[in-house]
Amino acid sequence: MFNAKICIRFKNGVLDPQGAAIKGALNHLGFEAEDVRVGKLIEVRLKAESFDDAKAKVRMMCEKLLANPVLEDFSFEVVEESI
Amino acid sequence: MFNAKICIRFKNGVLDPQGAAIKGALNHLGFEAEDVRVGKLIEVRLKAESFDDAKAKVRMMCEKLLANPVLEDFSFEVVEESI
Amino acid sequence: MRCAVIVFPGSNCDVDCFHVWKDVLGQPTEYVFHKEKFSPEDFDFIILPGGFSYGDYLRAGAIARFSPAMESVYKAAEKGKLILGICNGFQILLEAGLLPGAMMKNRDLKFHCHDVYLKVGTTDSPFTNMYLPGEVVKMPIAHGEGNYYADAYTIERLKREERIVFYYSDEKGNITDKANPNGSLENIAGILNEERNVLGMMPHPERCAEEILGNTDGKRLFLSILEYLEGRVKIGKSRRS
Amino acid sequence: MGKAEEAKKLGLTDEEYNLIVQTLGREPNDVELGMYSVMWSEHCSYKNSKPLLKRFPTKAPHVLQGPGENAGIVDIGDNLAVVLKIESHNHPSAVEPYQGAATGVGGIIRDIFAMGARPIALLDSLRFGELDHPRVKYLLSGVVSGIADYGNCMGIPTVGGETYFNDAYKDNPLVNALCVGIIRHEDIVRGKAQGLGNSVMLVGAATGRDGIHGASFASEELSEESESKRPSVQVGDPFMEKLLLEACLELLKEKWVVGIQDLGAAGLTSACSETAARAGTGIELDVALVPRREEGMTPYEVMLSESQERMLIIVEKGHEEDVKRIFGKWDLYAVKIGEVTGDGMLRVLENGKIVAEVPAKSLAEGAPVIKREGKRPAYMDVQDLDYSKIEIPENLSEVLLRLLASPNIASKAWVYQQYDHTVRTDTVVTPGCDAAVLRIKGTKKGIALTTDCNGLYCYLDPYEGGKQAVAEAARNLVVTGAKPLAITDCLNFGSPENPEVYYQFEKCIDGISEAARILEIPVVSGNVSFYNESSSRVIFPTPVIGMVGLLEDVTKHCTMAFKNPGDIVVLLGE
Ligand SMILES: Nc1ncnc2c1ncn2[C@@H]1O[C@H](COP(=O)(O)OP(=O)(O)O)[C@@H](O)[C@H]1O
Repeated sequence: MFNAKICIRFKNGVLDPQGAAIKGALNHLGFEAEDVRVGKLIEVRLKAESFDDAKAKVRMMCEKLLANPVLEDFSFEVVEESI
Repeated sequence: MFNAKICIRFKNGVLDPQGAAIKGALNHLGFEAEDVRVGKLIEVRLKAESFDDAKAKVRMMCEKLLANPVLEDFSFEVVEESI
Repeated sequence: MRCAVIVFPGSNCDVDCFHVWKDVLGQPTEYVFHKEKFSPEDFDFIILPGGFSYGDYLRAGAIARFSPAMESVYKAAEKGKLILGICNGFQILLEAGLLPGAMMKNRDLKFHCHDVYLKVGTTDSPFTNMYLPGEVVKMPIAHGEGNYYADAYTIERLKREERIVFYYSDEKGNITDKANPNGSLENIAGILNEERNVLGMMPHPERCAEEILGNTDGKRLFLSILEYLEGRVKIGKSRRS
Repeated sequence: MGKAEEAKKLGLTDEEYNLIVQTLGREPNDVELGMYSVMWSEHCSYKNSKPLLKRFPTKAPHVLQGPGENAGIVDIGDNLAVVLKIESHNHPSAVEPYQGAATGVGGIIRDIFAMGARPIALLDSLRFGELDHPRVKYLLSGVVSGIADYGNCMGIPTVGGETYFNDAYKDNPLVNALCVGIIRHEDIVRGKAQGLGNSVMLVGAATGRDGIHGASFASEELSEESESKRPSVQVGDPFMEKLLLEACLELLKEKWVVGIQDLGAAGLTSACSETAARAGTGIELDVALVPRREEGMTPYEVMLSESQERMLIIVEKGHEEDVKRIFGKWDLYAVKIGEVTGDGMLRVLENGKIVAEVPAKSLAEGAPVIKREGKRPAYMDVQDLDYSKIEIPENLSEVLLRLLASPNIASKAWVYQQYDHTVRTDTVVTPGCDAAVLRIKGTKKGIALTTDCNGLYCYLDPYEGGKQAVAEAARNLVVTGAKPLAITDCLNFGSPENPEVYYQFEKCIDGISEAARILEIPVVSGNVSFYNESSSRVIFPTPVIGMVGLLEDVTKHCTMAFKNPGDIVVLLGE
């Protein structure tokens, strides 16, 4: 069994309304936030033959479903579950 | 300048309808996802006196605004920006 | 003219679209469940209705595009059948790649339900031939993710090919930021594909197609479709490819 | 710790505990004690309010179902009927506004389709503290987006409501949601577990540890401790509920469906004991058959879980596969967890071994009724406002502008524009008028809907305030052209253990009853929410009146805007 931690972020240049709202709220509370970007964290536990197979599967998941290539980039880490 | 990468997740036992819907879709597409949990990824670029100060600030941001303590847990990493 | 209304598990404007085509326009209409396939010959016109197809939990419309019915929609689109995606239907068309671009959350992060004014961008389409060029119409919107985004090249092309069907505008037809309810690029409220047989739009024409609801501006969109399908109008003068 | 001690910790009184021992002829075990404690909480048993609620007029020729079921039903002719019910979700919303409000909406919608009706409209009646507190802003925006996200996703228009601000509600906001459905007479189903050997099935979401002891939580005042004592918060899943709605309505067309009941407060315990009690039967079920979301759940947890988006279905034996087929179409499971028995017991097994066995009637209806004495609040006698002593301000235009800008009078568009109020294309009069008007497709008819209550009036004079709430609701309907048909009421009060609060409660009920009787508008359903207070303040008594009216010809509805220059303006009444 493998655990994947997938991060999905807006591409550079895409305006992030949620990030802007949070930045405003943080600064209102007195924090000095220069920039805030909000993305998605998707954690998937999956079956795979091998570490490489798991990585290939996660990449496919991201390309097919999890990220929208018009707007978003993705990155991920996979670890094998210790038994 | 520091960069914080904050992960916000539902607490254990809290229903995650998004995760359930995505799991269904992944399995429908032929991936063998055992479990899917969806969280938020918030990346903040902030000013701070020191590394420790930055960490303390990020913790405060999470507690005061970013995470909802009734439902969510948070974790984060901070790195100093190389100039 | 035979219309199919596709029913995704979380569709909720399916009954409204069905009602307009069937009861208001008196045309044969059928529901097609997302698990079913159909042949392009079965229908003249297909509606992807509004709603929350799969709860819209990942991105609006992202999961719906993998359903069996959508395979048939692709084929029908290729064969030149008319496809109308309203609200969530528009989002599905974008995710499915039948229209270019993507939807983001409204810029104020809130759901918006109210009337908006729309400037008609082109009447050279199967969907808008009963409107006047540059006319301003009123329709309700009801969405949380209607903030249209596409790269600069795509936007440029949409404009050049007169594929922007509706712009959010003020009552006089001025396309201003104030009249933009969701942050959509160029105030885009609806666009066509290159072949002009697929329309995606955020406003709800089916909610303003009867006297009793106080507004019939949306009815002409459906009448346009009927005019076109019954062969009374030709379109294509805007095509420059 | 002794059992009696434990019972006390769970909120049962000595008298109640002794009655349980007497009923069972033995000490209850832990599971049984847990089941009694939630079913006999105020929230589930209405033990403080039952006798007073009997004062409402509930009968009229057009009432097809009065109080006692999941929702009330009134005939509107053309073989159609309107189903309505209001409910509070105050305490969950105080702790987690978004999910609290969302799950409140989810719950009231289930009550409507549990009768077999198609939900067609929602209304929300909201009360908060003054907007200058940051926490109030947080509560308001959370509650509004919770209602919006749930109702919008379900495709049920939220067509009206109220939003009111006063510091009486600062610690304890009120979040009441009303749902209206439409049904053909022959399609009405009831929550009854009839027919020996019939199958009891569970459908919808998997069961987790959500909201265990939520009903008891709702039956205590809010305190510092509430934060830590609070049950794990329930998260709403409107997409699941939409599937459940469509699947249930499809299922309920079948003749072999015997009964259906939503799982709300006290979960399986309440759904099983209530359906059995209504039919005078028993139910035997095995918790091991209940699909779980979490590992290692005990029978106690499964029986008390308040996981949302679940329904209990009773079908004729032999139709289990038919149920599975219908739910499978919507990608939902349906599992048989037990069957109807003739011995009147709710028997809970775990893998065949009995873990609890109690009379269903005693659980559902046996809580001893508490008789209380009210005491006229002292503050009522010191009201000495002399209108003649109020000075007339000089700059009346400025006063007018200030009044118009006050949150209680200003437009509520910020709220209702976040709600989809035009989906289903029936909303003829949208929010912003006195009452919403919906057409009924396929007929000439329309219905009008409103919620009203002035908590301050009810505080100053509970009897007159109760009367006034009914009168205002009726006026709001009449001005659209509708004839009022029925009331559903949500009685939001402080602790009934406080004699002054009990007095307010009793007088409000009398006022409502008086007005309802004179105007001939029966009360067909409702909800009581007590313990709306914190250590520092009690809310205003707030008996929210939801009312539905009928327009024989919906094209003849009226709106409040002035139409043409030169039209005559008349002031009616004294
Ligand atoms: N929480 C709410 N949800 C939906 N509609 C609301 C809400 N609050 C107010 N409204 C709508 O705003 C309009 C004005 O409300 P209100 O100020 O209470 O009216 P009035 O006091 O004139 O009866 C009504 O149409 C009402 O339905």
